[in-house]
Amino acid sequence: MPIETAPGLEAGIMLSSILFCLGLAGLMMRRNVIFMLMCVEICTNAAALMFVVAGAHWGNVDGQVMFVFVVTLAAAEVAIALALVLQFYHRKHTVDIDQLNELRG
Amino acid sequence: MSAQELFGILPLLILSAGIVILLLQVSFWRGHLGALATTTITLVLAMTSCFWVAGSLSGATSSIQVTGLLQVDYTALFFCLILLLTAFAISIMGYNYLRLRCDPKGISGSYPEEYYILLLLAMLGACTLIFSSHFATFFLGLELISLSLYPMLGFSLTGDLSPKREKLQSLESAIKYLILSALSTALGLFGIALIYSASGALDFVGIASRITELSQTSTLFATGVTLLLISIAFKLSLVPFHIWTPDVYQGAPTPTTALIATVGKGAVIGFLLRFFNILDLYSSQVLLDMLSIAAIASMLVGNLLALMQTNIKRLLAYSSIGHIGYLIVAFIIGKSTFGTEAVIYYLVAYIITTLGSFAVIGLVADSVEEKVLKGEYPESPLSDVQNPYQRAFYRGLLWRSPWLAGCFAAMLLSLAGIPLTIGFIGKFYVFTAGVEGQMWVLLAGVVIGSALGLFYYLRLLLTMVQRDNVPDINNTGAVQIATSGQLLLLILTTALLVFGIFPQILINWINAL
Amino acid sequence: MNFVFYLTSAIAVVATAMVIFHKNAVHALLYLVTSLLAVAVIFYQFGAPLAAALEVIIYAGAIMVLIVFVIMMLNQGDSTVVQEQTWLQPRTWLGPALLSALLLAQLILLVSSGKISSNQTFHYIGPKQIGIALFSHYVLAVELASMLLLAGLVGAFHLARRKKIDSEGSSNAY
Amino acid sequence: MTLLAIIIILFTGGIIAWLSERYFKAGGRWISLITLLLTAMLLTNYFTFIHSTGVGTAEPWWDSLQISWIPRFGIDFHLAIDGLSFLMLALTLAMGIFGVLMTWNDISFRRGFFYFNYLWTLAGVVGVFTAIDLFLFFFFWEVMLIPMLFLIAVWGYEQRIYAAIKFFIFTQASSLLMLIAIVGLVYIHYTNTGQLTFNYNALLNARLPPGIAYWLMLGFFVAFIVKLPALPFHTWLPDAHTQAPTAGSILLAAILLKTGAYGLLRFNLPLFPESSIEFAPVAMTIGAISIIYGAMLAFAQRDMKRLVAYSSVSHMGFVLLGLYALDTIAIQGAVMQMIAHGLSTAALFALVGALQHRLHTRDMQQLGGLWGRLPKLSAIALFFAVASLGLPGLGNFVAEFTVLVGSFRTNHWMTALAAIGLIGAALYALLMMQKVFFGKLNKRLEKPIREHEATDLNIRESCALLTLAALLVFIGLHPQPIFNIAEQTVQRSTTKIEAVLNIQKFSPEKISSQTHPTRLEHTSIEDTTP
Amino acid sequence: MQGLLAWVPLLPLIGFLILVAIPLFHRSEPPQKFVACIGVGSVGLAALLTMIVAFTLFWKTPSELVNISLWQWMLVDNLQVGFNFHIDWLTIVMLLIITGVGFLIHLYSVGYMRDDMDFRRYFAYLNLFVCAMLILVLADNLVLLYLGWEGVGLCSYLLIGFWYKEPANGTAAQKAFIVTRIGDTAMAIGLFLLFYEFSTLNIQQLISVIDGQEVNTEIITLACLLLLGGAVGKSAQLPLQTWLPDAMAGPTPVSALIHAATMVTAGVYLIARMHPLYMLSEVAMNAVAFVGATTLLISGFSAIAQSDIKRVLAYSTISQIGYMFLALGVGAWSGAIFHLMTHAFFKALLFLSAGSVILSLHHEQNIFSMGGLYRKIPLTFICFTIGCACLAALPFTSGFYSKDHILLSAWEYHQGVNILWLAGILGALVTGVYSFRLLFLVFLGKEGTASTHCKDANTPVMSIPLCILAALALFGGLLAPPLQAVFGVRPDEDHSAWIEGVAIAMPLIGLAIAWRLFLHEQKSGEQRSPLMQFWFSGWGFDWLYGHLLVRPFKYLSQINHNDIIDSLYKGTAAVSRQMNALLSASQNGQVRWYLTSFAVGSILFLALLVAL
Repeated sequence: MPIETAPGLEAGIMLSSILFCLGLAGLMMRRNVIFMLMCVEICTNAAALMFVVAGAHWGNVDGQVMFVFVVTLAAAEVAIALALVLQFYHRKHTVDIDQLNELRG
Repeated sequence: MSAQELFGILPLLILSAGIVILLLQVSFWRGHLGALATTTITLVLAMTSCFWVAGSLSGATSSIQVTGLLQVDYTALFFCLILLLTAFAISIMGYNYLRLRCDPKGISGSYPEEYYILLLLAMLGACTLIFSSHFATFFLGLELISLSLYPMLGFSLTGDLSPKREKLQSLESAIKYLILSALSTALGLFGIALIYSASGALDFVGIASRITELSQTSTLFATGVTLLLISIAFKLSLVPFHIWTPDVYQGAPTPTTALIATVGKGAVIGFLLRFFNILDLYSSQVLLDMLSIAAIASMLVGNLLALMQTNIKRLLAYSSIGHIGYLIVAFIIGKSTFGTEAVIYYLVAYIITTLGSFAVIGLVADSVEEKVLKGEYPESPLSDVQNPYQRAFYRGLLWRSPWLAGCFAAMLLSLAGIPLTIGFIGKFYVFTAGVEGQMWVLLAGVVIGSALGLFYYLRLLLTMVQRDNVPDINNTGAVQIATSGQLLLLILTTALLVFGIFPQILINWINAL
Repeated sequence: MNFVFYLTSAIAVVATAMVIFHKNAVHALLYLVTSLLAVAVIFYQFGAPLAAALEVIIYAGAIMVLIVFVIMMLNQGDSTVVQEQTWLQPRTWLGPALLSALLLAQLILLVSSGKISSNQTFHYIGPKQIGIALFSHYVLAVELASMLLLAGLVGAFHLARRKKIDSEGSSNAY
Repeated sequence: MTLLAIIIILFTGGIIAWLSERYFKAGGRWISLITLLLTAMLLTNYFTFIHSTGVGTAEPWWDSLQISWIPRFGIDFHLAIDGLSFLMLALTLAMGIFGVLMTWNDISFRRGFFYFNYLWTLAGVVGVFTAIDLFLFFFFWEVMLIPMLFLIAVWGYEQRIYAAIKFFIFTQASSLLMLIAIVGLVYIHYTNTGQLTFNYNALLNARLPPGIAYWLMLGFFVAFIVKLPALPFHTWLPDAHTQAPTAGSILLAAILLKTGAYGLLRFNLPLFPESSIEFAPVAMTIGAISIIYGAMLAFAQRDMKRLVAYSSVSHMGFVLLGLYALDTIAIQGAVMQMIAHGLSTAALFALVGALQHRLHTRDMQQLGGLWGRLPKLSAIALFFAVASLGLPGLGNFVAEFTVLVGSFRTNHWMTALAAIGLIGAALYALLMMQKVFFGKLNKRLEKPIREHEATDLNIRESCALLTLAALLVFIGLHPQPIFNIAEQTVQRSTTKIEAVLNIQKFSPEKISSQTHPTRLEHTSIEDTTP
Repeated sequence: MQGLLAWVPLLPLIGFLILVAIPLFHRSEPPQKFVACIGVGSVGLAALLTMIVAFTLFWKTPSELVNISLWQWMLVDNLQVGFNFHIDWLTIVMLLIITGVGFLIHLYSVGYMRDDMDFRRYFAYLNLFVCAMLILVLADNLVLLYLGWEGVGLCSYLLIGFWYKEPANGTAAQKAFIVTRIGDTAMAIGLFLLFYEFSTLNIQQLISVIDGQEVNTEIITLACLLLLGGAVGKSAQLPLQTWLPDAMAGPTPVSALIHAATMVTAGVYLIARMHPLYMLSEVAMNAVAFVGATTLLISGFSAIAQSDIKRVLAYSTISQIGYMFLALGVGAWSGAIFHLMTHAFFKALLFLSAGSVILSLHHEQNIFSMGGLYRKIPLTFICFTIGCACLAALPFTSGFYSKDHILLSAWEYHQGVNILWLAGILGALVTGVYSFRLLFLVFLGKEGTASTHCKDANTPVMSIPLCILAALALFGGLLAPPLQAVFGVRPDEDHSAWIEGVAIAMPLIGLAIAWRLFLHEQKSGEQRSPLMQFWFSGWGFDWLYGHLLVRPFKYLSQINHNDIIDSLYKGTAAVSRQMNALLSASQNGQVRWYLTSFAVGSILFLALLVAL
């Protein structure tokens, strides 16, 4: 059933782009690993947002199905990421990503 | 879903079954060798099933569509087979690695068995990726690889016996890969979403049916494909998205490094071939230009970075950047007489050689680790000569362990593209493809890259024949690697030479696709 | 209706901006939840109630809570605010912000330059349709998603074990 | 089959030599010697062909062997022999034997592996000289490098690794260009005829668009002149020669450099006649400059081996000059120069090696006045020094003279320039004699010479060297057999080129200054001298 | 009968081979007697053979002279070179001089070199030289001639540097070889030009081709000049004369044989041999004549200023060959050869006598430390006097006849007083001065520092050749060679008597000047007037060449001895290393930096999309 009054697909894409870029900016500027994880979630969420918007635009289920998978991924990824963060904190006693620089050159 | 469809994805089913069985087995009875056995049996069965499936494909049904998400055809099965073989080799390398890191008799144990579960999961992801004909399966397959790789990268973290330095490096590589890969996934998803926005379809055939009107009207689609390509370039570590490669390769457990360098890239290449073919992206000059620039940059930057590198794992990481650059050169001409063939051949060459060289490094490091555990060797290397990951350690290896060094030399020569090895035929294919496509700039890049590459491959090679300042890790100076490892190296070297001298064998297989 | 969309969009953007600039992790997380809730509202507006629900339940509910849990576990409360302050100097964020702005500009340019579609109508897609799709056409994908979760499970289980981490130095002195 | 047998025997001989060292200390060198003698005996099978050189017969090959190898690309394992190949094979095997004899006791480290590499290099070279499938040619071209690399890198002198890598990168990078050119050539032939083949005989008839042909020709050319070596790609040679062990230097100088010249004659000229004609003035200039520049650098060296190495640059310049004169006499001269230079320079390197082995230095500042102590060695060195400066009556003179006579017909000024190189040769050869053998005995040498009493050449070395000397005298006084054997191959190149020239001659606008002034049209000197 | 002539060069070659091969079979040095037998015997046999053949041929007509074909040397395309000998009277005269004088000098050497360690090596070289020289004159084509030509050059090099322990000798030897090689190279280019033009290098064919057709004079001129280049190199004429004085570093008999009697006259032989070619080009003829005239004056004056007995003789040799070139240049072919022959006799005599002096004075060569030796070594004195008389062309000596012939030809050439003739006359005066200066300073006057230790070193084996040569020098003027068949007969012209008178007077005036200036002068060589110093240094040619050619070349090659082209590649390597360092710095291990690079990469890719 069509929804006549919704804003355009473009608006959705714009919003999603803005959110994605914000996430990217945060990823680049934060040194705290946990913040970085949050920023990754922002980025993922931005992509997921676009799937839903596009799905609504085309009127097929694929968009929301992809959303489901993206959320699944986000959950699994965060689980592993947090496990690694815990290990990181316990070994280095910091969450500063810049401390992870033994491998270089 | 019909029975034929189910039969088509038999390799995937077998892998899934293997995963479940292994899970159950581990929860009841932990045992390293047992896990290895289950894994190898699963892999062998999956390989066999590839042949069955291939046998059922014929004439009219040269490909099977499985619920619109997967598509099984000869090329995909060939890739699948290659990757499963690789996984087999990696499981052997992994066994030798874990044997020395995870104390089986430890009080709580450090559970090496998970490694095999993750390996099988990664293989499931890789095979899915290759079979995928839909963005959902593409995405899930890709992420399945990544998600299994994160813990595998950080695996020595939990090994009771792993040296502390190794643990920290392993952790670092896992976190770095995770953050960067997550971003790349997000970007790729963003790209897929854009493609979906533009086309309204997620399956490749559906997109392809709309492609003519799309490419004329919408930059949305092009943007989406570009973003997706960036994500793929990241996985392939093409310049400028290569920057994670050396750190992750160096820090990871060597079998995982081999996995990420071979399966991680091979599956993506397999997918890319299908993706470009179905969507006919070869007609898009912009994309080809992008790929060309990335390829040239990869060949130059990768080889330049490797030039003065003394850590062998990093060196191979850099060299793999260059090699993917060469591969992309062949890839760019795409659907021509030699294009696809060249890509597949080069990929096989790359996989065999990379696997072999990482196997050597890993096995040598393992043999040192064994001595450390026995207390015969300093725990933390005092100098480069004592560090098995440093070039200096390989001084005079040919005199100390001639067979091992011979295998490694063959690998290096293959990487350098010298005749008698498969790497040469691969490079020859690249040249043929390049000439066919008349891509002289790219070929110039290949030549310059190869010339640069020669320098560091040769330096490493000649380090092995050096006569003085040879490290002495025990009285005879020989490096004694595990028997299974020896066998693995022997097989890989034989394949490398046989396919190098009689390439027609492999060409026939590829052309039978 | 459009007004609601723009309002919630603005909330989402502002809240997200707060996330990346805020010093306190817990506060930032709350802003993130706010942002996610705003996105859920948008989903609802676009006729995707299931997505909206999942966004709230899984994203805001489960994943964020997981992060909160870890923040608490690491004791990342007020104590680190000062540290975050020093880390987040204009010098640090200016470059990334500019780069992101550039990327955004490019994306907007590219998205707006092409005509998307003449059709500006949206469709309501309910949970039922999605459920049917998931368990018919997408059943293999769902199975794969389960494998994905399995991988996450095995990985997290393996990595998060903290055995001997604290008592290191006893048996293997590295 | 004989050709295949030769290659296989060399390969297996290498492996046996390697393995035997474990059980029998001196096994490697004896097995090498026996292997080489065996192959030399096999080569004598072809003696019957020497006298039956009917010029212009349809089948130019004396013998050939064709086995399908990679059908996907139309690549065959295709060996064949003709006069030129025969000469080169004979040179290769002779120098191989010479090298073994001269360095009988030099090697002490991993002797078996040394001879393995030695024989494999030779096998590769034999392959290069007999392969007439372009892919196979390239294959052997590369295969011969690896063992050579090891020879330099393992048994070389102080800077061996640097020299080995430099040597390898130069040759390899340039040969990649050749590979591109080969593939390009094959591909054009394929698009023209629909037949995918790397067969030399088939590709001879490929019709190439002029522009592309020029580039392809350059691809081959660069690879070959790097090996030759000619300016500006010669800088690997002094390092490689100097750092290589004596046997390696002998192989490099006597044989490996010849592969470049062989390639030019076998491939460049017949495959790309038009482009070669167009390019000839440039190539001749490169050759002439190489002659002078090499001589000048040889003169400036302190290291005796470097001196000989630079003299090779100079001498091989004559080959380049001669080949690109595109004149029968000059090309014959170039072939002769390959052989004569092989003999004389190999002997010089052997002598420097003998000195280094005895006195542990190659620095000419630390040598001097050796005639009094090592009269035999000095006398033989004098002979070869004189040979290398092109004394008439020895092979090098015949070669240089015919090259210059022939190339003078094509290009007066470059030939005159090249002839100045003869003075340069005298300069460095005599400088070497003066600094090393004449003058007072260097004080630094009094001790080492006294310590090793029997330092002069022994019977084995003397015989090997005197045989070379006799050969040089023989080809200097009676070079006709070699001219006869090579004639057919040379004819085949020149007839193709002359055919092109004739076409050009009849289209008047195409005649430009660089074309070949034939003897028929009596161009006066004003035409060529401004 | 003539076929036997093939053995003439072969005999010395066999001698050479035997002498060289001895160490292969015999550990110690063989006895001197054996070596002398081989060395002298082979040349003696050759001389005997030549004389017999010449004697038998003397009665035959010229047409019966034949070619001897040994074997085909080179046959490529139309380049056809045989190992063939051509025999005519010019050849036979040269053969007689070479083997005859050569034999005498060999014989003398047995005595002269009796105390030398390297007796065998000496005779080996000498035999090889004779062989090469014989091939040179026998060759029927220019390539074979070139073989002999370079062969004698090599032997000259070896013999100049015979006493290798003294570095100066080596330098002199090198100089000799390289300077002559410069000429040889010119000659080689001349050969190429001739072949290019006429498609043959056979001398007789060449001549017949030239006769038969209309030829381009300019090419002939160029070819002649190039050949002249070779000739001036070998014959030490201007501008390549500088090597000969230094060549005196070799043993004195060597100087007699190679640097006076035979090899240095090869240039004369070459031009005489190629005379039909030269006759076609006036420019070339004039060039030859002027080279000769200039050289004879310059070196004549240089000879006056020298203090080394051998250097005086060396400069006089250059001067006398200048006369021969003058003769060639004015077309007096047989005059040139005649002078070549007489010069061979008297110059060999002079050198051998000088050798006796040097040996008697224990290797003292400075004429200012000699003097008054006529009492102590009378035989040498007599021989030397005869030699000087011949050199100065005092009437009725052999030198007089030949030089007179040349001067008359020069007069005739331009029908009157001309610069060439004047140069010849002035040269005759100068010759008189320096030859008698030498005689006076060495044998007359007060005893010098070295004279007191003088001990007559002449043994019979040395005296006999001296006597024979003295006789030849005195009476050789009667043996005018029968060269009409080769050069054609020139009509005799009558000359006014004053011309003859001038020619006779000049040497006498020279004698008087020498008597006046030098008989009682015993000042040491060090203090010279600037003019004398200039002459002493050989007109500064060495200095000039040193600064003009040698030093720049050495400098250039020295600064480039590391090969500037290599720096190109080293530079490439350095740039690669820099790039490596730069890129490696980008791998700094910082995740945020990596993320930034990722973002930048994405921006670049999208920018590409935007741009296209």
